[in-house]
Amino acid sequence: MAVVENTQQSLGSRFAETPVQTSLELLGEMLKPFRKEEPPPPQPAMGFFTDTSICIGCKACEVACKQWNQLPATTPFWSGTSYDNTRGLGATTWRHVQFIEQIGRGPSAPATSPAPDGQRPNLPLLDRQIKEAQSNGTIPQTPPGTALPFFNSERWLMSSDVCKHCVNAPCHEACPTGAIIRTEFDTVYVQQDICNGCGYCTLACPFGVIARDDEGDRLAHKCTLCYDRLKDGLEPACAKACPTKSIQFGEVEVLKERARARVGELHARGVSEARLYGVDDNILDGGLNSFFLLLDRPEVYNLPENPPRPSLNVAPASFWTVVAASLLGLIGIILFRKE
Amino acid sequence: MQKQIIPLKPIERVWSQAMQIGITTQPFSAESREKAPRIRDAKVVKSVCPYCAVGCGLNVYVKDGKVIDIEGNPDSPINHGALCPKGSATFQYTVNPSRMTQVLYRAPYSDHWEVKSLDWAMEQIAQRVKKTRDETFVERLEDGRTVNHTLGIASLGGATLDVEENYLMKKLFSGGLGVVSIENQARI
Amino acid sequence: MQMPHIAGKRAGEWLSPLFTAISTAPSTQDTFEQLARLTTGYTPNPEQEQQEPGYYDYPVLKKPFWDWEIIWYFFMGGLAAGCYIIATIAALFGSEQDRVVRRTGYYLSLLALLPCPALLIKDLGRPERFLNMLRIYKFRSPMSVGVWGLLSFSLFSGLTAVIQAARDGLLGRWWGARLLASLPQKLLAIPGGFASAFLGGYTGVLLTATSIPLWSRSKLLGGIFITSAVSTSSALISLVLRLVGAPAKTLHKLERLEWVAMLVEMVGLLAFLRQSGRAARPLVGTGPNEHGHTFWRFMFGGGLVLPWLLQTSALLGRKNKKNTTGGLLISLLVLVGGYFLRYCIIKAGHSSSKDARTTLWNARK
Amino acid sequence: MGSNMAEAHPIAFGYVVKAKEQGTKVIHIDPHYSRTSALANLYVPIRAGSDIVFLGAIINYLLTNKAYFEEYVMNYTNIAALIREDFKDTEELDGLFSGFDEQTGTYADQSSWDYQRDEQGTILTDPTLQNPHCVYQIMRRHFARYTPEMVEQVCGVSRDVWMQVVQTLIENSGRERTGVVCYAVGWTQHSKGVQMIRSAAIMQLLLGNIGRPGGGIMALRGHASIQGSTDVPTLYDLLGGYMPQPSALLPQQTLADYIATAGEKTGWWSHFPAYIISLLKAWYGDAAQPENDYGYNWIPKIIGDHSHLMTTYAMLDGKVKGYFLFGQNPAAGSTDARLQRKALEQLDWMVVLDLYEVESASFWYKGTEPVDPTKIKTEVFLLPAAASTEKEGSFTNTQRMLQWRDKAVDPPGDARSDLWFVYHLGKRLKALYADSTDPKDRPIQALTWDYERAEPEPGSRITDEPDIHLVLKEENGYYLRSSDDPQRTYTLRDAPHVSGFPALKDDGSTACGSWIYSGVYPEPGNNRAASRDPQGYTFQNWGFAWPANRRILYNRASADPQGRPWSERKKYVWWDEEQKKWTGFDVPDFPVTKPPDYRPPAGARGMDAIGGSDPFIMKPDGKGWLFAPKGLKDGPLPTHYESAESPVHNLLYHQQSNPVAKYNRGRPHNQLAPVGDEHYPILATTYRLTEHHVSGPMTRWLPWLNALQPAMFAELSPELAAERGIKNGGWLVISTPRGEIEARALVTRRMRPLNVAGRTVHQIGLPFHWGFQGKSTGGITNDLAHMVLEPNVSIEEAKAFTCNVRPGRLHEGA
Repeated sequence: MAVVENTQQSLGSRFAETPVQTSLELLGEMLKPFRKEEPPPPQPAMGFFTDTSICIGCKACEVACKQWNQLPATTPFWSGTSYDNTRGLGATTWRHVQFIEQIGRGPSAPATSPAPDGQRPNLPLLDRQIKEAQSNGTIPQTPPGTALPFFNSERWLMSSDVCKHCVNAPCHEACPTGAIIRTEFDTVYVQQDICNGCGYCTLACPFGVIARDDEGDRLAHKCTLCYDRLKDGLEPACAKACPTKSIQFGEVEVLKERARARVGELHARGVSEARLYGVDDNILDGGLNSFFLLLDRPEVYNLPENPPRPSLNVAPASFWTVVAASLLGLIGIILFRKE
Repeated sequence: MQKQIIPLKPIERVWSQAMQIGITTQPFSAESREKAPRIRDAKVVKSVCPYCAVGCGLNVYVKDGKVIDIEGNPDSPINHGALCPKGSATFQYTVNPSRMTQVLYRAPYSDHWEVKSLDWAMEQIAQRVKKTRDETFVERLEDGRTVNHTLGIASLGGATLDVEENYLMKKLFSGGLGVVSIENQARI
Repeated sequence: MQMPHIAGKRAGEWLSPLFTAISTAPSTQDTFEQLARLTTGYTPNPEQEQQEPGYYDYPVLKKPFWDWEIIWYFFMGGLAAGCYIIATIAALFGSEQDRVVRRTGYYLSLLALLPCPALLIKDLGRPERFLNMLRIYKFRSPMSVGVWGLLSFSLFSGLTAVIQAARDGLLGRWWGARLLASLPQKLLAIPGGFASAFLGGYTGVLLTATSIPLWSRSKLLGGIFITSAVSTSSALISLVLRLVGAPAKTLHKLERLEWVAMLVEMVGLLAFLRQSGRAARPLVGTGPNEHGHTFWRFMFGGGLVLPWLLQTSALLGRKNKKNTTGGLLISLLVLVGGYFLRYCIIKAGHSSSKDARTTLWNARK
Repeated sequence: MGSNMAEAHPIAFGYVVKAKEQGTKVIHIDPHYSRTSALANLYVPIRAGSDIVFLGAIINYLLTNKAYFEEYVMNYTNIAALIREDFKDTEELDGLFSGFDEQTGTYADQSSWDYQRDEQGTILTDPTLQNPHCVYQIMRRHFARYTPEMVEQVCGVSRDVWMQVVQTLIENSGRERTGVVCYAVGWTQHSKGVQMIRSAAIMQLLLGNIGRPGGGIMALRGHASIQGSTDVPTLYDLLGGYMPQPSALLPQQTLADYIATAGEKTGWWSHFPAYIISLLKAWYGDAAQPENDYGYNWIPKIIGDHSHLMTTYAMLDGKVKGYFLFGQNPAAGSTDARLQRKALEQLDWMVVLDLYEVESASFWYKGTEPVDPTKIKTEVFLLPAAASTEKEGSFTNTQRMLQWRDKAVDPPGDARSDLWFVYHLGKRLKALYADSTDPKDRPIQALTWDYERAEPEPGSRITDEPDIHLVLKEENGYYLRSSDDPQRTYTLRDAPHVSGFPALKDDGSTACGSWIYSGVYPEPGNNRAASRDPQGYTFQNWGFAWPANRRILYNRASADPQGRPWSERKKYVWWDEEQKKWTGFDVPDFPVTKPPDYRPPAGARGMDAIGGSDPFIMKPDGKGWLFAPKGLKDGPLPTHYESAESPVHNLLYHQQSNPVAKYNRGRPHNQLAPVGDEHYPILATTYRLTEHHVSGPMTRWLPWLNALQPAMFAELSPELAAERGIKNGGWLVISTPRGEIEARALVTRRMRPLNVAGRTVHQIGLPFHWGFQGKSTGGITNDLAHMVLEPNVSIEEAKAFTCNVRPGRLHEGA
């Protein structure tokens, strides 16, 4: 036994010295990515539901994400654009909270809102309550108030942006190395040991999410939906940290149901501007696994209303290329034929 | 648009099948297969957030004597695992290259810090306290009222001090030394 | 100014305004802006664009980091492809005289191809991982398909050129050389031709299959690139042939091919601009970080319209009389134009990615 | 109101958002539209410092329309009590109450504010509320001038919006519904902060919202253990458990006198002797004996206001030689910070314990303006401190809940816990004083000081860390003598724990460092601060909420006078007729077996004097005080005074500002701008951002947080910006008579000009997180604030002062 080990070691050491061995090792290193592992058994699709109607703009998601993924801070820059100094998602920023000030020019509040200063608001007078009070010393229970609107008419919209984990992810479709995969949770994940930083995914993403870290490892990065945490059934760091559960994590189908119910509830409460993004709008021919409840048009949040799906351009583009090629080929033939 | 030009179904079918090549199967790498949260089998230490007074529960994860992760404690009825940005940054507050690890001393009128040993500093401080107390201690006012205090030493504590630390401070400074001006962020 | 003299009086006269337009910058400002509005059919309206919803004009998309490596790759790749196509056509359909075209074509193709892989690998974030490109084949990803295409084309191009070399006796007389020389070059050339056509065009498809409005709104970029590949290649071949000397007939064929290619390219570009509309502003506009000046001067004007007109007049003007200098000049202009086509498209793509409002506009239902 | 909850307490605000989802109405009344306002059903912009008018008008409305919760108010408050006839209200004295002394500028004689009593000391009442001297009638008169019109004139709030607030409050008052008021330093940092809070307390009493679930008035405290620092405390005027520090200004020369003046005859405070004697025994052990008043006189006596800011003046005058800073940063974090830095220069020596080199440690070579070290004598010891994860200990959160932290890892290098520092400093001092025979050194010799660990902490390289559980045991209290065998005596180490403060005795047989914490460590191995069982409606086994683990104070008020829950959905604590005891979801804050119908006999003492329907047992009369007959330094009822610096004159009285506020007039660096000074026409208020913590020592060294809020900025309205030619994203300079700072300009509609008394008043908002140390530096907002102190608690007025702004930078070309 021991003998065998010795021989093996000596063999190994002997080889290691030869350039042959080292070059072989090098080649092995380069070829390792070619070994493709069996994908784990599929799980229910997981995703985010970001309900911006209860976001308080605390940015806990941004920090929790950086903490868990140990991402470096971006260079401090005071933007002057409300409280948004992060300004966008990037290679080392996978959650980004937006601030949209709609004060004094926001959409007119629901009918139940207070009248503008000066005029008397249409309020039931309190005489009834007062009489009751005088008679039995109690104020009769009123149905959960109708006097105040759900939001005051001055709006400061806040929203935590993140990778959309598209069902048809352009970055995934574009990736030439297979570094970007759909995991067993149907999330879109960049395998850092495969990616070679070609950067094509960053041009494909219609949301400007995925980015190459040119200050760092020069590889493509984006939200992993905490793939490592999911492996142990832990929820992603941002969703866990969110103080108001504006960021909800769970099975996509369940979350979508919740989102539809939520938007209905808000409409019932007079928040007519509430709408869903990425749920039933079939964005990129399949919707998003990480979707949003917005309080205004998507563009207000820098979200493309209906982004074109890059890979669908392959067909027409190729077609016209073929047309052009054959045309010129033909002419060339004709030109060289005729003597 | 390309539909109008090539309406032929078979071509479309072939094309769409071709388009699936390389998309449907997921080429996992070894690393991805072995992915696991770094806190797997790490020691969990129960703590409390050092920032505001809401008192959110923290889980501090320790591996090889090092803090590797700090996040909210899901069991806490206060935060149920959630944290604000400051709380979420507690890791960087404790594990931070800018932190001091040595005693720094600045002599009167000096223009620089000197690194000193902890023991030296403790002895010097004790000496200063005794000297100042002895010089400034008042047992009685002119009119004879007992006060037994010194106004020559003052203390100001932050509100991130533990209850126990506050208690010992008050006991030593007030009960032991007669220091009156023992104050705290709580006044601010 | 010897140009008019070369190109013949008639041409010279009615070309001179264009010359001045190209050579004097400020006065051309309006001309270019007019051209931009004419070709794109879009007149910028800042007020109205400000009314469109947006988020502090922070870019929606990430900025491409593709720069000179890619520009040169696109250019050289185009030449490699074009030369191979022309050489193959000459080989399969051309007369005895056209052998020179085949020979030069295959050699040039290989020469142009050589730097390409290097340029591509250098552009990677992690060059040492370039092999990972071959890990999978993904039909949906022009990048993936392109890599395989480039690979196979290099094979053909290399082999064909080597055979050519063997036949030209450049490899000596030993048995290996003889063996190579005996290989069926024409047979190889057929699939090779298709591979080259692919290489010439996929780069355009590569750009089209992104989210950058300028690149993706119109679907014609692939066609334009392959066309430009042919025009630039014919220019290059004829340039070389003129220097080394070749039969007038052959040159004549090349010139006409070049002329046609340029015509197609012009039409293609105009269609591209019209289809892209607002999205094409960064390419043709004259505003800040719009590249209209370069585009109109060195690409569309100096690199396409001008040589095409010269070619026209040349083809019409001369009867069996060889005009070396004129030909050389035309070829040069075309090559420069071909380079600036890639240059402007890439640079303007950068600007396009930064324009949040147009990106959102491009994504509207 | 007075709180930016979403930004300063995001996790707590999560519950507000949740409640709102379930129909709760959220109203935010604040000068500055913050992230809190964004989520509120109603946001009411108000002029900083005018809150008492807004609330006073509500009180007035409730009283005039009898819209208050009558059954609650009649039984649980002192609304019917008669006040002495010589009491004079602000109505009669134009903004002053009776008993004001011009010389001292204080209410030297508060006797006239007291109740009318019969010869047995029983308080006289008039349940018909007709007697002109009853609290109800006095309040009717006092608040009569607090009208909706005044709200418009003084607060700049339209009466319609104000009316909406009133309606919402009334809708949510009564048996079935409650409302809660949350406040923070937005109220405390005013020259009349205590009275602002009083106004809210009165309003809540009238609405029947105290002592009930979903009710109350919540002080949102800003620091992990700021509550603990107040309880234990490290404050000059308090001993453990809210017993006053003995004072030479009061007849407190002996323990008996002290108890007589500080304790109460009736109500819970009648246990005062047991608590103070147990404290003395905890401190001085066997040296504390009845003969020497248990060492009472060893405790230093105060001779005035020794609060932090007053001490700053003492420093400036060179009276203070040595200074300890335990994780505190006055050089940037205290008001009038420039003055603070000057004060530090006057010290002989200073000890700073912190994780980072904070402003206060580096003031001698750095500052907002150039500093010359060769001119500064102060000797500085800067000791590295342990982080909260590197030591055991407990924090008391804003809900009075103690929560224990376990230790994760050793602190790095020479960093040590503050506990270690204080303990070892004490040991060295005891050694230095060991041989002294000077009587003035007796206390340090007598001080019990043995917290040595039995065995070193396993796995730690620090072998001499004190045993914190012994300290906790001392706070909890322990027996010095066995009750059954008086000969058997104990020391801290071997003594049995007391189970809670009811066990404390005034005979010297028990020791307890902080009576309100008693019960936190009832027996060995049972540290209730470390209990982590999240079960139950009130989480009784998660942490330990003093006193006696009660989660809601005065919770007897959650039942009606007969002891039945006010309503099923507001059920909390009630009288169980079968078992003849109080029961419910929480530890009853009431004698468990005292029936609701118990009526105290005439002349009763102690807790016997508290009736079965008197929930407020800490008060001698068991009633909630609408009118405070004693205990306040600036009047029994809230009265609106303008801030020390105000753009307008007081519209309610000729008395412009709080007459008893501590002004420190004429001190250098503390000049005030005169009322309506056109050089300082703008009103400034300050606040926290979610992304930073106070003056930044705990956040400005963290790149993650700095990236989120990288620079000091000021928020101002587009109107003001246009008026002064300030551009968004540009720079501006803010100036007050105390100093000038520069900041980036954030022009936003969230700040809006208010129409006050017929003229436009601009307000600007300033975060106060920056300084000249750390990874992100910026102007120190506290350089602008002044040092006018609230009379009761000596807290500065940082939330409302006047200033001016101009475009550009402090040093042009900078």
